[in-house]
Amino acid sequence: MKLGFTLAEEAFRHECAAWLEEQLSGPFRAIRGVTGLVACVEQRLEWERALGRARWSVIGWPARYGGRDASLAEQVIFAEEYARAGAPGRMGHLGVELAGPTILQFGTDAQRERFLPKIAAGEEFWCQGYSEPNAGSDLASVRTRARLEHGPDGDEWVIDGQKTWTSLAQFAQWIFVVCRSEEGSRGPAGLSYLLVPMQQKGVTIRPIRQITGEEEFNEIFFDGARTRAGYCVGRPGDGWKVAMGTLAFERGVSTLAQQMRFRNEFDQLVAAARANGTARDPLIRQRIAEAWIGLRIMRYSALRMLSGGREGALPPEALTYKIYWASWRRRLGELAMDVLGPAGEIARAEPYEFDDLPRMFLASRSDTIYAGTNEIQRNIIAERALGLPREPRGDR
Amino acid sequence: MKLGFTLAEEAFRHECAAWLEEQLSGPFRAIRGVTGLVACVEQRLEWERALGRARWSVIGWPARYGGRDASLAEQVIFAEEYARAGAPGRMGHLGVELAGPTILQFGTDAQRERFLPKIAAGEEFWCQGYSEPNAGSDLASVRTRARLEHGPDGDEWVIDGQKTWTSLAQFAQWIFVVCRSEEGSRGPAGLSYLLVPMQQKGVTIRPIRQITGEEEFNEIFFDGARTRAGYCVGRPGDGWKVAMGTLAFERGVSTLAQQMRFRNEFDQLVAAARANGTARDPLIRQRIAEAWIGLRIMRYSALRMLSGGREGALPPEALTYKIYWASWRRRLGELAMDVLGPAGEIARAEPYEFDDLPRMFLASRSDTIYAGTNEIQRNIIAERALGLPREPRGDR
Amino acid sequence: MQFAFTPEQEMIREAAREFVAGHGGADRLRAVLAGSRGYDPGAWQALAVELGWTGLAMPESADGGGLGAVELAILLEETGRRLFMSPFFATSGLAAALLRECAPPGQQERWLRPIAAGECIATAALSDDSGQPGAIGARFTPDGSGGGRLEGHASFVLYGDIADLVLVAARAAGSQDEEAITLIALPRDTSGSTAKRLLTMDQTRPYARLVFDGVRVGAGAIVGAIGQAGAALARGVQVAQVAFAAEQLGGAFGALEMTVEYSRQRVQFGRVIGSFQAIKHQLADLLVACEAAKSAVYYAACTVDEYRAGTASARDLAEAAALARCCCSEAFMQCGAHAIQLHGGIGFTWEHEAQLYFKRARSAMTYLGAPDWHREQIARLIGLDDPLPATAGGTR
Amino acid sequence: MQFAFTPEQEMIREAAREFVAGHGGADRLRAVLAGSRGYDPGAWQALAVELGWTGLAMPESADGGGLGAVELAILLEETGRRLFMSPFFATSGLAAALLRECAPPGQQERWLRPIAAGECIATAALSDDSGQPGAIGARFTPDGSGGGRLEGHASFVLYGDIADLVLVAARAAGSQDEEAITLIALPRDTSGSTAKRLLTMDQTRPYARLVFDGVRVGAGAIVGAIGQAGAALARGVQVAQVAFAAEQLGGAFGALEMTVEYSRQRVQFGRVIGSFQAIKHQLADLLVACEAAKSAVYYAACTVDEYRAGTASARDLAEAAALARCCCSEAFMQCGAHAIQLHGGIGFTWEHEAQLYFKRARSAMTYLGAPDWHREQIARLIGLDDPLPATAGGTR
Repeated sequence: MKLGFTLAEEAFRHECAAWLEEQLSGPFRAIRGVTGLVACVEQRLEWERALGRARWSVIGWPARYGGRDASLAEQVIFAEEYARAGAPGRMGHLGVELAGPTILQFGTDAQRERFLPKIAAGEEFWCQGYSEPNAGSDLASVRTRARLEHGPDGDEWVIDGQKTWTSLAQFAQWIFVVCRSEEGSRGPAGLSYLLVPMQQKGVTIRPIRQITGEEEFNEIFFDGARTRAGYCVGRPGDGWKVAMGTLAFERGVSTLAQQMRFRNEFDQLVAAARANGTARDPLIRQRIAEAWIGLRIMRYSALRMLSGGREGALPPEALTYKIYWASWRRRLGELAMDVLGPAGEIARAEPYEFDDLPRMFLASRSDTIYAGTNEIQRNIIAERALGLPREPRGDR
Repeated sequence: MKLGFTLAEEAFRHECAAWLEEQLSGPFRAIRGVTGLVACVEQRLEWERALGRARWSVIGWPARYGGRDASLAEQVIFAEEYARAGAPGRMGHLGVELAGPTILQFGTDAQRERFLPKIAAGEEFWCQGYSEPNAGSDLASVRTRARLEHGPDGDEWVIDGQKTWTSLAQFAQWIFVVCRSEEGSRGPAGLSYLLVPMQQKGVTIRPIRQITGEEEFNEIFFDGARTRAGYCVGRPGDGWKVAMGTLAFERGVSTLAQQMRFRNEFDQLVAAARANGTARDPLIRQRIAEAWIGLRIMRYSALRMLSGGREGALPPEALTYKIYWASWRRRLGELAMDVLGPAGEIARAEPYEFDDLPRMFLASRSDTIYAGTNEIQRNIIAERALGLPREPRGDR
Repeated sequence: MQFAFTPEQEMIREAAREFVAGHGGADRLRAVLAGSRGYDPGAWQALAVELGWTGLAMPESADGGGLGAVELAILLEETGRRLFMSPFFATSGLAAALLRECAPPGQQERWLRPIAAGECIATAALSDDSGQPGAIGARFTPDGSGGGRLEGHASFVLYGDIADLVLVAARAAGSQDEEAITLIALPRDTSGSTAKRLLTMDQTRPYARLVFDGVRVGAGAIVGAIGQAGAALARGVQVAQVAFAAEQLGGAFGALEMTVEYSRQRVQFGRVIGSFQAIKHQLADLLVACEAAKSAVYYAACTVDEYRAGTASARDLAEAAALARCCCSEAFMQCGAHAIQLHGGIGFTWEHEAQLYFKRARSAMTYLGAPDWHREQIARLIGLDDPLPATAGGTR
Repeated sequence: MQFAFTPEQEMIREAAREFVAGHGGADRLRAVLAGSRGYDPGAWQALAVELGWTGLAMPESADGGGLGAVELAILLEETGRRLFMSPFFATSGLAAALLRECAPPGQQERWLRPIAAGECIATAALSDDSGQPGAIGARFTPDGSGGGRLEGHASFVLYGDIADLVLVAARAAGSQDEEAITLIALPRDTSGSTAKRLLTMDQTRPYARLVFDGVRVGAGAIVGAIGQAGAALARGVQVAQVAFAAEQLGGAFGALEMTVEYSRQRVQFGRVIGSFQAIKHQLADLLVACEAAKSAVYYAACTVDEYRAGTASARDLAEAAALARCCCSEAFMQCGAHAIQLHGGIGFTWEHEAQLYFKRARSAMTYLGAPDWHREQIARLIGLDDPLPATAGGTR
């Protein structure tokens, strides 16, 4: 157990920093510091391609798929420097962090060759088809159906149903979809994990307006949408196992990038508190210190997760990570509003547009819901980490 | 809805205050302000008898059983004046507040004539036989058995089993016991509510030492203990209904007396905070204000409960009362320790004796457990007040 | 002493509930939100003129119904329960309360009569851009004629852009005397006064910002006497706090009821989510907070009536108001937050009422003082800053 | 960068766990509690001499094992886990840390060597009767000989009555200079120094109160230089905070594990109570707190090692220590409190370990600074009080 870096690693840090500085003070200076999820889209898609060309997009992946086989330390360093440089939020994160690792772990060689290089190159973007209106927390209840049909170019999956809470769908070429592929099956059995092209007649996107007034999420309707028989990850019927595997990737190196975003929000909050004098209020001071503690804990716990082996069941520090950050950010939002006072409730501009901190306050309310509500997280922790009895389903 | 009192009620207040002052500056001055549960027992038993002689013991009861048929307002007034005068904690409270009202509501005329006047007069004291080692939260699981036997003086109940968490048992002549009287019955069915004399060969008392170092609670062992067939309250097998009825009495006028004790603890805490300067600490100030709010809320809610009708199901303000006060007092204990700082952790004397506030901190940890844990209270609130589905038992 | 609603009060509640069901509800709310007024003139006409609610709790000298603060609280609880948008609180809860405290009898009827008749929408302008209680941004300079000149600004003025009458609190220009406050009754379209609707996070309770640019104030617009309004204004605001707390209380119950209802319908894992103990217990805790808040509101409303009748002190009023605001702000915020959390993703969408309750809870929490501020008032009222008695012993 | 335990560190943990299982546990603990020493000399001999734990993390210059703060933290976590009673923290966590920071190399070995050899029980006397960090009750007056005179008192001195060596922090008598602190190494039975064991709420971590009545201090007993210990002492205490946090961490896990185990066994309502979601979720939240605390402790321990190696700054150390204490104090307190709550009545009895964990958690929480105090340190470290940059814009 040690924290420091070797000389070689420090040299790597220098290399990252130099490249990022060159790009972000040069061709990409317009998007330095951009955090909004759907802001400056075109330039950020171009940025993804630039990352790909210079092999900085997925440095932990094997070189043959566009990565650098980077060590953990190198990945940590890159994430830190990426954030330090004020590089923009990754438009490609669903491919880079979820679809890619899933295909890498569960896919066939053919799938890897087909999909991974395009993700690494920033040429294809992804979105996620898990939740449905009646299968939010309860993923095993998905009803979106898939059936194999003979087609002129070989067998194809035909998909009907509806997914929801799909972010970045409007920019994605592909979606990974958990479908019920065995008719009459129930629960986790009989599901398949399919890779489906978005640009086709059978796929319709409808944006969802949310509490912040923004339209980040979407509903996706599948009406006879098609994909090749070979674009099923894992065997047909093994979709549950593959989907659960994806959850583990959410506890990966990307957490470091997420923390850097949180750090930015924290710094804004401190600046506001110092500017309006609330930083001298003993009650606010305690809460700011507590927020800082949480920020550091997330970093330490992420380093623990990343340093531990990836085999087998997730260790407790990984199982507790999601509820920790989600609850932390929700509290940060409340603290931000208390720092700003009533003035924070005044919008910046029509239509319903807020400064970063109030918007974060509103946006943070979804953190404890998506990717497993706090309630689901506590079930998971109690059952998997503490070995307590499982919560019974009502329908079995 | 009005808060004030009439002139007649104010006159009644004067009468109460005068009598209490006369007694507590005269014959009972030695026990003025005594709060410890097992302190000055002999004098406090005498005090109970004095209350009875002057008909101040159970003023809300019918006059024929030793009460005064007092109105709600009069009961509120007496409780306030009792506390204001620094009158000691009631040794007879289990008879006055639980056994008596239960017999009054569910008992036969013969039982009322036999037991109520002696409770009112302070001549017989009671304790409670509900919990068992394996039936704490789950009262319906009691195993203590009772069977009817023919005896020389008529039929008698013969009781075998064990009760626990019985306070004041060492001073009681009677215990009310929930027993399984129908062999092979399970759950709430087949229980009976028996009145059993303590001074007999078949009853053994063993004190339990608790977190504070005190011995307030006891285990009670029944080994062929006997009581008359006629000392069953309600019909044999209806014990569950009677026992649940008792719970309602815990939300009665006695809550006002309890609040006066809490007020005393709060005042001690404020005095300590002002003496050691923590009353100037903004964090402590917030928490003291919050404690004061809770104290007032308990008073307001108690007045609501008492002003509402007693018929039918308990209204929400009554269902939420127990968890409110228990949680409040637990927080008060923590606040007291934070006000005292490390100095509060030093004991006053051997063996393990603390000042009032640290002792309260320790004692308060049982408040959220006895008489229905916070968890049980939340179940009750969710199911009875909000109409949510019942928690399933595992054994049915 | 009867702390329960009278049959007449229950009837008022029933009638209010019926009115809100007819004129409020999700669809009507959407329609009002889509418009620019911030209320439905037809519904306001029905409320103020046909039902006479603006006159109900007014003194008979102003042609009011002569009922009290309890009845007003009932009406506001019911409008708050469904987020009914109208200037009812601004007019009858706030402006009328200030006039009754600050204007001498004989003078006040002039303003109260049109309010009681439902012909005047009124409000009050009390704070500057910080929105903090007591931070006044308007300055008044007497000109020797009995009137004077008004400069500066006021923000967070409820319905300040459409009100017929705005009560403006102004400090003496250049004076250090915190109490030298003048209250000015400014009619709509007074020359030099401009009002602009603010775009706010919570869109259900519209604020305006008022700018006073050399506004000429005639002697007849001075409420009470120049520079003498400080103490009376403070009491008037306390009366208004109680009314506002009642509106918050309704919001808390409304959010809770909606969430309970949803948890009884929504199925996940084959069970209604309201059958999961984690959900049940959260809802139970919310009910505990709501019932505490209800006790606080109606006790405070009784205290207002007693204060006006001369049987409660100004200190009683100050404490009851601060206490009600603390309890209601927190209960509403908790219920609003849980409404989103327990509805899951759907509660986070723009179309759903859950996020409306949440945002309303937030803006209401900071209006006229956040809970920290009210707790600090209580800390002073209960004597934490009083000098120690000379005889007090030192620390242990 | 490898933030995982090495195989050697895992072996140390295994060995420690085995030792504690053999020499600790409930029965041994009871036996030690029944005695007057506060530790088991046989077990101490085994720990200090046979296993050499007191030397393990000592520098090789003091004949120590040369291991670091991580290894020491592992040992303390494991002793803390079962409330193992011994002067191990006082000696190796506290006194050794102070000596290493305050005494120059060459001087420190004199004291460290006997500690490393297991021949010297050592401790530190840092605060007065308030127990607050930095509140020093001992005064030192130099006499020109290189030594001087010690007066005053110190309290909350762990094992202060049986220690062979007490490091006493003393302020310059009559000086206002807060930093003019002298650290004195006072051997047992020094004339004029008396120690009395305090009777404390938590009986598992014995404190003594020391009185210095004209104690003659020779030049050889001065650690470092007279009046110069302030900054080094502060750093030494920070190193000790990390070790102490590790012991708290063990206590938190110990209480949690015991409670999880009980909840798997205890049946109520026909189900093990660990199957109730309300219980599961409480336990899950405790694990979240424990894992956060674990991240904090081992990051801080690594920081101590880096600080000693010159690759982390004094600021890094200060922050890591405060952070670890905040997290561990709160995790332990939560686990201790829930241990009682979830064990129900039995956890409240004197015989049960639950209340021992609870009391230990409380006394540990306030030792060397309660969480509020540590958070205030963090508030300063992260710059809340730094002057605003001149270019900073105003409020909005």
